[in-house]
Amino acid sequence: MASNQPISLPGQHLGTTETSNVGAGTHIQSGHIYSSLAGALTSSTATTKSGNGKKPTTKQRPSVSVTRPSGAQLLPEVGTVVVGRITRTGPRQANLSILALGGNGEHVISPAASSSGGDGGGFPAIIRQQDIRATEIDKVKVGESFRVGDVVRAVVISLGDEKAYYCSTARNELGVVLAVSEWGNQMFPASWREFVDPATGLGESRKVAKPA
Amino acid sequence: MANGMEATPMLLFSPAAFAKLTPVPFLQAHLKQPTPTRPNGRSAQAFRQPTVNTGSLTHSDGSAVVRVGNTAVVCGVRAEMLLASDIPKPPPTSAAPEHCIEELGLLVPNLELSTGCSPAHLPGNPPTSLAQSLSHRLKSLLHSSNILDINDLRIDYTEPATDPDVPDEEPKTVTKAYWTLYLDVLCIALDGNAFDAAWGAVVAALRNTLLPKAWWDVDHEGIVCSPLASEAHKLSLKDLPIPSTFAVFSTRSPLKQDEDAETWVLADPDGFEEAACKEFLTVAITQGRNGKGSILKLEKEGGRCIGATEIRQCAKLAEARWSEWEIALRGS
Amino acid sequence: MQADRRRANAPAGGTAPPFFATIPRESLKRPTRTRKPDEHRKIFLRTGVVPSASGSAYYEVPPESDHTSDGLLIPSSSSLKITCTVHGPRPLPRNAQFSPNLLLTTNVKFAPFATRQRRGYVRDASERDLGVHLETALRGVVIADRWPKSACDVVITILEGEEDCFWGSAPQGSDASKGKAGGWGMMGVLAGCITVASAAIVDAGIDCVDLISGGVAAKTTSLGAATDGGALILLDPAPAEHDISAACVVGYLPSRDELTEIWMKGGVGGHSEALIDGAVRSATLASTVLAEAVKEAAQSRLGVSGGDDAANGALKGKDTAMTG
Amino acid sequence: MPLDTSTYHLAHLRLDGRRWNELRRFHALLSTQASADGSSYLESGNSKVICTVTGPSEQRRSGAPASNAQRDSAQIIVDISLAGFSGVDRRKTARGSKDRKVMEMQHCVEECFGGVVLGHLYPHSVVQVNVAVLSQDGGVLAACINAVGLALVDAGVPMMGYVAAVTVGSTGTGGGSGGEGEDADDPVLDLNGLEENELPFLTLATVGGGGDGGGDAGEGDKVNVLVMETRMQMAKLESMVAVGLEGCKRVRALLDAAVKGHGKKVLEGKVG
Amino acid sequence: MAPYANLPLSPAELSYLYSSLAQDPPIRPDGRSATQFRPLIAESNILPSANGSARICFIDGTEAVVGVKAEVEQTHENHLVAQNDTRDGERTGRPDPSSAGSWFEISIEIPGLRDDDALPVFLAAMLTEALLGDGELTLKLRINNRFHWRLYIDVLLLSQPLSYPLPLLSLTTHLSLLSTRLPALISEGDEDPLFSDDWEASTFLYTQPNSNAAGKLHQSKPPITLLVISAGENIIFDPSRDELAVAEAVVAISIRQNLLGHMEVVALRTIDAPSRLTASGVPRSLDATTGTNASVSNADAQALREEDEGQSVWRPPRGGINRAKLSQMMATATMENGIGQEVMGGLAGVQGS
Repeated sequence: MASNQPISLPGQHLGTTETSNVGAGTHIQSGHIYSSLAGALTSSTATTKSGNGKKPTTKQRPSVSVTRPSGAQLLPEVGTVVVGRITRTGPRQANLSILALGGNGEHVISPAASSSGGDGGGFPAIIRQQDIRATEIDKVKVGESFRVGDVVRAVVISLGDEKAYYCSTARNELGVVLAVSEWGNQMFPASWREFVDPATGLGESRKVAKPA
Repeated sequence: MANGMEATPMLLFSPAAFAKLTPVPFLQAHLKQPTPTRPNGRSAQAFRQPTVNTGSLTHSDGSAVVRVGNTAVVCGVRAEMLLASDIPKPPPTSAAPEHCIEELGLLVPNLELSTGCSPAHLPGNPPTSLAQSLSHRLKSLLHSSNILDINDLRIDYTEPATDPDVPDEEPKTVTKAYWTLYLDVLCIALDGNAFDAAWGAVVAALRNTLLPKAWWDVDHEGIVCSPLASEAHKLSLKDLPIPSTFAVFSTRSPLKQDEDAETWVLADPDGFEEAACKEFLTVAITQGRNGKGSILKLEKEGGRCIGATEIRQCAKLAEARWSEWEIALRGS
Repeated sequence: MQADRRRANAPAGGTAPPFFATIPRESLKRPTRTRKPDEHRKIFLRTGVVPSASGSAYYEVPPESDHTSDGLLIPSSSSLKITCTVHGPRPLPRNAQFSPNLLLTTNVKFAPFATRQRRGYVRDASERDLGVHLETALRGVVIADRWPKSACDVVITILEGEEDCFWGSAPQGSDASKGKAGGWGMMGVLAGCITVASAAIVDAGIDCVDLISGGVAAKTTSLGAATDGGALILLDPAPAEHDISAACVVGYLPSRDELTEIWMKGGVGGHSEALIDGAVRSATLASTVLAEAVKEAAQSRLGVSGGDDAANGALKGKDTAMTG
Repeated sequence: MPLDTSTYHLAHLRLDGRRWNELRRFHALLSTQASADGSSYLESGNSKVICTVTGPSEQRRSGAPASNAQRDSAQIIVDISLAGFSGVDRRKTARGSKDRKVMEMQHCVEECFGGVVLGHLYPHSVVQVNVAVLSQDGGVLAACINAVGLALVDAGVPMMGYVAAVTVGSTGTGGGSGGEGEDADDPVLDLNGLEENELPFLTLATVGGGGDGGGDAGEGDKVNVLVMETRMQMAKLESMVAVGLEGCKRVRALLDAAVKGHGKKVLEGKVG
Repeated sequence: MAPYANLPLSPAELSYLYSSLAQDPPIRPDGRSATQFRPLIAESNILPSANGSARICFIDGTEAVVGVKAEVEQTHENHLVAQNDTRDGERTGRPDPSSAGSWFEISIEIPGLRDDDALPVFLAAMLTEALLGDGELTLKLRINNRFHWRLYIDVLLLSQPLSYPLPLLSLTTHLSLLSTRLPALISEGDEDPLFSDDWEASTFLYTQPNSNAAGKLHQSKPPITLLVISAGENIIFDPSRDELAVAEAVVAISIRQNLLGHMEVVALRTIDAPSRLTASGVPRSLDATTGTNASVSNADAQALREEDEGQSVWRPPRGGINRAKLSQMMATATMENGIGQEVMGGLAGVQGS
């Protein structure tokens, strides 16, 4: 990233709503756009992607946004693909601790953001039985899909209640990505529903994420 | 990065993500490299360089800021007066002087982690068990190393030859009061191995401490101190005990043969390594005038992976580490 | 007070701070203000000092005059040293209810060695009060509705706090005058807390409407160019230097020209607006330092790949500051 | 200064001019506070008590670990606070570390009303009672009980009847000297603060059984609370209880009058 | 979270309330004008065992009782030991900072909150600094060079804190201090003080300082603290709980009457606006159930919310208060024949029970 990029600070005036669209890291105060972060200021004219049914007037103007120096998204939102570790399984649901955001864990949750006192920290989340697979959801068994310690890729489907986010793995590319066998060995995905321990040759059933 | 992770070729996780998701295999993969290098770039035996600054706190009689890597610790020494008449159970005069400090409780070390130094120790809660155990270990090392001289802390009064009527009735010296040293250690940033850093700060602050000249004042019936810095005296520290902490990382598991397991000893573990390890060893070394190190204290907790050989190696490393600290403390 | 079993405690007999013999009058020098009435002391501010926190900052205001020169053990003045760490946004604490907004909590604590009198480890009323003030100041700045069901802890440790008055002036003064001298140091501390917390929150990447900074102004009747009917409004007063009769702290948002926190007390007389304006000017002075520090940190993090080096650089900066 | 009761049987008057079986000025108000479900203000001589009742309301989600046993009936939680200025000397009452005496009073009031309130009508619920003692001059426990009863009536909590409480003391040393001079030992009703400090006394509360409250009740009255913390001759107990029962009956009439007076005002539209 | 902040108002209700308060003139839910105080019931001197006492009941049912007790205390002589020293004439210890402002002590009890919770601590600090003001009370408490009165002001909130309890507690404290009487001093000079046990001879703590002084001196009075909020362009005094929930800024202003009879500000604090904890509404265009557009990305949704600026749906206010409005608040509070004098005048007329 070029170091001569303009830096904007919170409260810095970036234009009016007449001239620009408001982007990430900015806010509007009586018709004027101000920065709300300290970071690199970017102005993009590529607004065509946001064209689905919105007011047409917003399309022509450039949108200003400010990105954090770390570039990181800090919180999971609905639709965010996350990576986490299974902390508990029960008959109806599996508990997941979200440790990184993005399909490949691009944004690691900083330790400071983890919940205090929990195992390993991270944002607590739940994968309900009916959200594990897309098909035959009534036949899914949680215990045959996840084991404690599995690393799982999932998508946030709801902010949930005060305790946990709700996540789903009901897509091909979602599910267990890393698993350790009962003998403590790293396993390979063998099929869409099985991991195999290379040392013992035994298979264990999982909801396997389709390799990218 | 690739080694150890070939089992899952489809993943494009960044090192940071791997470290977060699977800390133990991540650390193992690093150590398995031809030249074992830890994720923080250090070799297994490498310590972090300590830096020491003293005397920066205005309201302390002695103070120090010690930084070891990303762990930063501030220690302030506050001296207060304990009147001999207030002591409920004075130790017998015959008691060995080296036990006096402990008996009287003249050293009050407290290590505080609830300063926001780490998300695991947020304020608003009572001291965590880690904070309590660190305070206790500091106290125990202070006492067992016998670092302070009770004579530095004693305020004596020689009773004058009283009335001429009473023929010289034992013109003796009595101890009227003791200095009590409050050693408040605040961890400002925590990234593993708080004990070594905290101890360094305590020693540096004690070396920096100036106690006012104090005497028993008959008219006032109390201890009066001189405000002049020129009359104050430093503490004479007997020697310089330095602890070095090691973490033991092992792949040993109940499901495997012990022979298959690999073990590494990591000097001066950082926060990530501390979380991935279960076994720790602290060797406290002191060095006499002859330049020969001697082990003052060995503390070992958790696990059963290292034996006498490894401990001997650690002691050797700790001896080398002593010199590093000595230079850092001398420079401050 | 009952003994805290989780900490090391004072010996059973109890201890008292040392009692000093009187200092010869000629060597008892009250620190004097050498800067102009509308000048701020030098501020040192650095972000990113605690790598394990989401955001952190260190703030220091050294005293104008060096106390070591007078050969006394008792310091004549105090500096102000504050560290702040921000942890979050993070999941809500277990016992908390669902919150649609960011749940901001503040915790302000003096180090035991921060003041002339040794402090305890449990927060006292004045520290809790400071925490409430700080929370009020910050709540208005943070865009809380962008962080649903999450919490954020702002933790401040005051390594060295400003004093309430000049320690040497106590003896003959009547208690009536002493009785109301209380708490001026707290106001300087609050201003520092606001500024340092602002830097740490921005460092943590939490959306804010503005860069809030803290500032103090005081009304004094001590000698000096008397303006405004005998009262002099001073920016950034050091309580050891002046006899303060009223003071005001603000948390100021410079680009919006708004205040999220005002704390004014004392014999304000008719000078309330002058005090607020003074405090705002003081906050503006602090905000230039703040903007620079924040900008520098952002630049170095953008320029250098990975935040570690920047953090290390910041740490070294702190070293030098704390030695000096 | 010890209280001189020697003149009591001579003059048949007490220090404050009352006869041995006379109650102090009794003044009670209901619905003193609009924000509470029920409230009362009670003056008994110079003892002044304010009581507010919240509930019956849903049990709080957190806390209340002991609530399991009480799930099928309403739980009454009493919180008594003695104001710092209520006594002769100012006393700092640190919250959270209430002294044992207050805790005992709270427990006593809870137990007292636990048996009177028809709690089974309100399962899974809580009745929170807050009592603030503004001024203490003897008979604080009795005043608290009377005030709580009124506030519960005001809150519309169904009860088996009024709970009326009173203190009874006994003149004379009441100690070991026993034997001679027994004539001087007479029960006295409704002690004030001075008498309470000096004389052995007990607090007695009864719940009205049937009857129409004020009238000829007494047959069905049941003793609900009897607290005595001073040493006293066994033989005197009976006469004291007898005097106490009589006193309770009179207090009940006063309580009844207060409630009816309040009801009348409500009906006349004078009070919301 | 503070109990008064826990409001069951929906974003739509908040929005409605805010826009009515922001009207010119503001329309308040209870029909009051912007500077009108809620009616209250007050009585003073209700407790025989206290030096001064008062009780106030607001119309919303919140009620407070304050009792003032005075004790004689020895004045600390600054640790000064007048003795000879080899070096100098006298000695001194370090000053005791805790003695500052310790001549009176305010403790606040709020049901359901602990003593050291933020709210009671904050309220006590606010009331204390208003009373400290310019030190007048401290002067009144002085007996002689060696002794002073120590006041214990115990504030009891008897009801749940429905709205921010500061004005209620402040007014009750004011009233109780007005009714506070101290026994008349018989002894003279710096000897141990001796007081007349005749209660009739006692003097009021707050009286005309010297009746023989110039006649235009007014009776000095303890301060009162008023709560003011801003909503839109308006400033509104004595907000109810609902009004607080939509306030952009909440300011507590302590005012007192000086000897010339003018009102002046003695202390001022901003208070955390509970409105910042309210939930924002969802614009119609984003509502998945009604809107046509359930598929907008998070970034677009945020942009839409920003552009709305709280115009069509409720959004918790951001930022603070500007200086002009603050000045206006102070001016209105201290205005001649304004709300401050009106409230004080009203309380002055309260009779003891």
